[in-house]
Amino acid sequence: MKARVTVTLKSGILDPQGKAIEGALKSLGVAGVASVRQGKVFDIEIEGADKLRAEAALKEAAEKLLANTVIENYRIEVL
Amino acid sequence: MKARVTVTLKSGILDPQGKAIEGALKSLGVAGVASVRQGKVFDIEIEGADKLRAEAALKEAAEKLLANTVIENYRIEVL
Amino acid sequence: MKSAVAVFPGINRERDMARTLKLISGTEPAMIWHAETALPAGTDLVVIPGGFSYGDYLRCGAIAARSPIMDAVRAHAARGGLVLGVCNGFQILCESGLLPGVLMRNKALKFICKDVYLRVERSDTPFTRGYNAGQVVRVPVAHGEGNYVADEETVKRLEGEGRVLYRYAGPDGSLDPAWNINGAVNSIAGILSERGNVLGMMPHPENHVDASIGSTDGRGLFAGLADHFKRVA
Amino acid sequence: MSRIEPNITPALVAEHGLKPDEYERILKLIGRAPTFTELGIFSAMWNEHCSYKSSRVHLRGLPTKAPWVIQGPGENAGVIDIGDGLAVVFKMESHNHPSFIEPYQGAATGVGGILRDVFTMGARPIACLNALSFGDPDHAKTRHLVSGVVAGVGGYGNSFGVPTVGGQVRFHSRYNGNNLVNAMAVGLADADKIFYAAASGVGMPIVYLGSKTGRDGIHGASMASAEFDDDSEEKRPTVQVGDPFAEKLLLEACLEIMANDCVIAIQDMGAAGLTCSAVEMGAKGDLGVTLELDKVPCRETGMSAYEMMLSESQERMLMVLKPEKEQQAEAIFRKWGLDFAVVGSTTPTKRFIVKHGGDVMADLPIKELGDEAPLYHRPFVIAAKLPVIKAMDVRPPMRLPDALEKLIGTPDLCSKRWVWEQYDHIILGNTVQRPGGDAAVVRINDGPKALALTADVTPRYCEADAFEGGKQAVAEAWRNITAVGGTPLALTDNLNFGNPERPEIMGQLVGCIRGIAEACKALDFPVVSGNVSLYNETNGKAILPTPTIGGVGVIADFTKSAKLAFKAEGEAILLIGETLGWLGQSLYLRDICGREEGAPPPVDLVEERENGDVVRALIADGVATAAHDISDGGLLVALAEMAMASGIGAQLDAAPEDTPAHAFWFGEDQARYLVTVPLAQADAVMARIEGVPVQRIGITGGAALALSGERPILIKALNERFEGWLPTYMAGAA
Ligand SMILES: Nc1ncnc2c1ncn2[C@@H]1O[C@H](COP(=O)(O)OP(=O)(O)O)[C@@H](O)[C@H]1O
Ligand SMILES: [Mg+2]
Repeated sequence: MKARVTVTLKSGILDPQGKAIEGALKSLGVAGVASVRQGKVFDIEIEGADKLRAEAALKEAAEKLLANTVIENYRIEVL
Repeated sequence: MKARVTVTLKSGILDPQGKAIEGALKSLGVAGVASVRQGKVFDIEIEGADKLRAEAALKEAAEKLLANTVIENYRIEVL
Repeated sequence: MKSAVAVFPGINRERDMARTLKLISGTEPAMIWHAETALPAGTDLVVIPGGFSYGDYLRCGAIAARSPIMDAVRAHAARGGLVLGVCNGFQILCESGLLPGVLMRNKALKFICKDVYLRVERSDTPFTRGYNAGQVVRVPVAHGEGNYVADEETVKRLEGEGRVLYRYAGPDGSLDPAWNINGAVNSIAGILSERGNVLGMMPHPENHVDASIGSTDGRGLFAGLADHFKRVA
Repeated sequence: MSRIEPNITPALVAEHGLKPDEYERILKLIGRAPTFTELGIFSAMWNEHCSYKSSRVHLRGLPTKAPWVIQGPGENAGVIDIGDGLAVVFKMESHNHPSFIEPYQGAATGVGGILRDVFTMGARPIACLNALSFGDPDHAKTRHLVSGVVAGVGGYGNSFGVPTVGGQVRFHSRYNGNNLVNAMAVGLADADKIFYAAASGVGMPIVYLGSKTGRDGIHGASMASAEFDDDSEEKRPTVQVGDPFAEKLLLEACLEIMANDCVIAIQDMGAAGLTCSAVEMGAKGDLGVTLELDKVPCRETGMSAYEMMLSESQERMLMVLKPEKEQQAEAIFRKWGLDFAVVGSTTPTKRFIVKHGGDVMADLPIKELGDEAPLYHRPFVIAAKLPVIKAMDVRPPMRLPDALEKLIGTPDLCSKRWVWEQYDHIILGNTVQRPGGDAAVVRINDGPKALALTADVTPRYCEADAFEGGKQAVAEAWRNITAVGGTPLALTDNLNFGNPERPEIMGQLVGCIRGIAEACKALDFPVVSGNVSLYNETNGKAILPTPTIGGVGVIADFTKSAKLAFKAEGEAILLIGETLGWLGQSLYLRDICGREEGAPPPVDLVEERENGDVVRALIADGVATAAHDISDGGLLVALAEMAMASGIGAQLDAAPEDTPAHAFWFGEDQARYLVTVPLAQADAVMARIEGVPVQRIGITGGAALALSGERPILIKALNERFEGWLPTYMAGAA
């Protein structure tokens, strides 16, 4: 089973990366960019076919390792 | 307008970070994880309401900067 | 040797590089701000130093590679001018298309600062003429993303054309994964462009030019370059 | 004041960490109830961190003066004169709580904050150090904290471009719920171009520089603000995120406008950012300050006055500019891509006025905000002295070689290479002695002058006897500088303790400060800056008292500095200082015998000074071929360190008959050094040393440490254990 965990910064948390990329896109002349925030995706291959179990495992993975829940949110999708 | 650009490593390109996370998840006892690959997402706020123009700008952003197309693929979604 | 050091926001080894260039060539390099569009007239060597241009955000070197000054650097290289990129400079050269491949995160996923041994693969280039082929030199590395990766085809070409100039090795020159500090393919530490005038390398020869600070093994690279330009002149 | 702000209730006051009597004090001072914004301002100014209300009366006892001190405590950092028209600017600061919540960002922003303190004064940072204390290695959180903190310290310093050249790493279960991250920065400036915080002149523009303001680090109390409703589903974190890239730009821009003579006064925004910096600039200059918050560059929309005044967003500065230089300064900041905004001006009124959206949100007497902060003479009890443990009463549970091999691989004594290899310690090209020696040695420009830098404290000694422990921390820093040939000049301290409202904790603080003061006086080693971090405890269990000392010394010619590695085979090893075999609180007693007991070794400061002066002279004269001070683990551990650093072993003489061997080799008597000298010179050197105990204890050579009557201890085996523990531990499951 394929799954994706997307980890993004909570709103209000400073995103130095996003800020720098935003500046670069503007100076490259890409039109209309108002703001950029960067996050991570983890494409995870899960064994077995039990969707519920996979979701539980992914939640555990996100909480324990993939996201720092002090400053980040995460979203799980089993594809 | 909100948009998201997702950048992932091309298959075949080694992903040391993904590998390390995979190992860490396994040693944390998260069940069933077969493989992990890490990528990036960019949440971009685009000015204006013209979806086609926004898509063009995002494609330009991805090609010019956000992705290194030697090793990465990208996907654009206007939300 | 008239050299120019490109300075991007976040670059932080430009002073180390300028000091070394002055020490060895006797001439102070010009410091060129990233927003400039031209190099000083008569520039022999362009150096892109180490550091964290744009914080290394997005990908190392990615944003700097798209600065105005890089067009001038590309034009300089197209004319056959010499370009040296060290550490972040190597990453910028790869991102700007002047060198093939990319630098990924170190195998151990940690920043690493320590002395390493490099085997100099050939001595018949301006960047290595200060050394003998097969010579082993000790210089420091200081990077988090120096793991050189390229597709098989590219690596084959680099090797076939003798464009790998520096490799991580043991003190005796032996190649063993244990000495490959960051996991680079074929232990590659530095590569040359197709035309032989652009070198990118991860280690910092500019930090080992003073015996009282540790070692003088890095001198050869700069002394060789100075010698090259003396001959050309 | 029409903007809607919450009503001030006793609960809200308490949430701001203000005690009822402190609130009464506010009412008396301003003659009315404060607004919400004003309450926030008071809470920031009067908290322990800004006001030092529990420690101030005691800190006054620290010696802070010497002919070479340009600026003592009270500014962003201390400043000392090192000759040749140059000054060294340095300070240490803690970021303990943030690093426990979010180790990477907490440690990173700690480094960022201390770097800012140093370059605010006009100095270019040339080195960083860090002293880290973690919980028991077996505790579930420890590995994660070590990994994050070390990555964070490195992540910030490496990117900023300053070498991190020294520090220490300790483990103890008392830090389980409260690790310590103490970061020190050292900068170099022209002695006649130091910049200060005091504003001068009325009607001068106050300029905001650096990154934009967001809701970073606003304390939990601010949750009461009505404006949080739109995303209240997200519990707002109080963690700040560092941007070393922005800080590097800020450094270059600040130094550039200073060089262009644009600056009257400058203050970085650290804890309680805009509030503390603006108040300090005004109060120090005997001026009022008016801020126009509508001009503050914000990262987020809808920020209230309260939030802007309390935000701890990083990489920001406040400056009073020479009005005629405003345009030039702005151009420089724009070039570096940084925000620049005139956000206020100085006034003659001595009032601190904050305006927002046409309303006056705060109007307070500026001097009183700082000067009238509560000052506590908190009750304290000094703990009773612990019994002295007699060496005779400690039965060695194993043979000497086994004990050494075990000790050298313990968390406290093992090599910290895994840590410092993640720090760029060579950038700037001036690191003469890298981490792994006694003090780090950093060349000044092209030399020959250099600095010797170290960070030290032995918390278990402080716990056992605060006064002696405080003395010892200073003495050890002094000793480490001496051991590389440096002349100790001044220090910065970082006093980490538990809850000062408990008399026994207060007793530790008072005792340590007294000990530090006594040692500083005896060693001519004044305190020029520092930081106090209290309330380091969880569930009523405090950390070990940890007064970290950051020492700075100068070496006239760095090519003559000494290293700890044995230089050659066949040299005489001299032990300087008296060895009685003090085992109380030693690592031998703790880690080999399993006893954390007894009085710690006393420090005789007269002896300390005499012994150190002898060693420094031997190094300066080029007689000593290697030098090392003896600290944790005692004589045999120090010898092992010298052997491992060189690959050369030693043949050691038997312990003197009147001292049990294990106490001789592992006792932690203070004020001791090891030096090596060519064999032929040994007698002459010993004859020349007068009035200071010196004995020859062996000869270098071979591949092992050879103790009489014991199996040889192979250097290779020692090295494996020494280098092995930390990487193996960190490779374990997360
Ligand atoms: N966190 C750290 N960062 C950099 N260097 C460190 C750190 N911890 C320890 N070191 C280095 O390791 C060496 C040994 O440290 P330590 O045992 O505390 O020395 P000492 O006993 O001389 O004070 C020193 O050179 C010290 O600077
Ligand atoms: Mg020492």
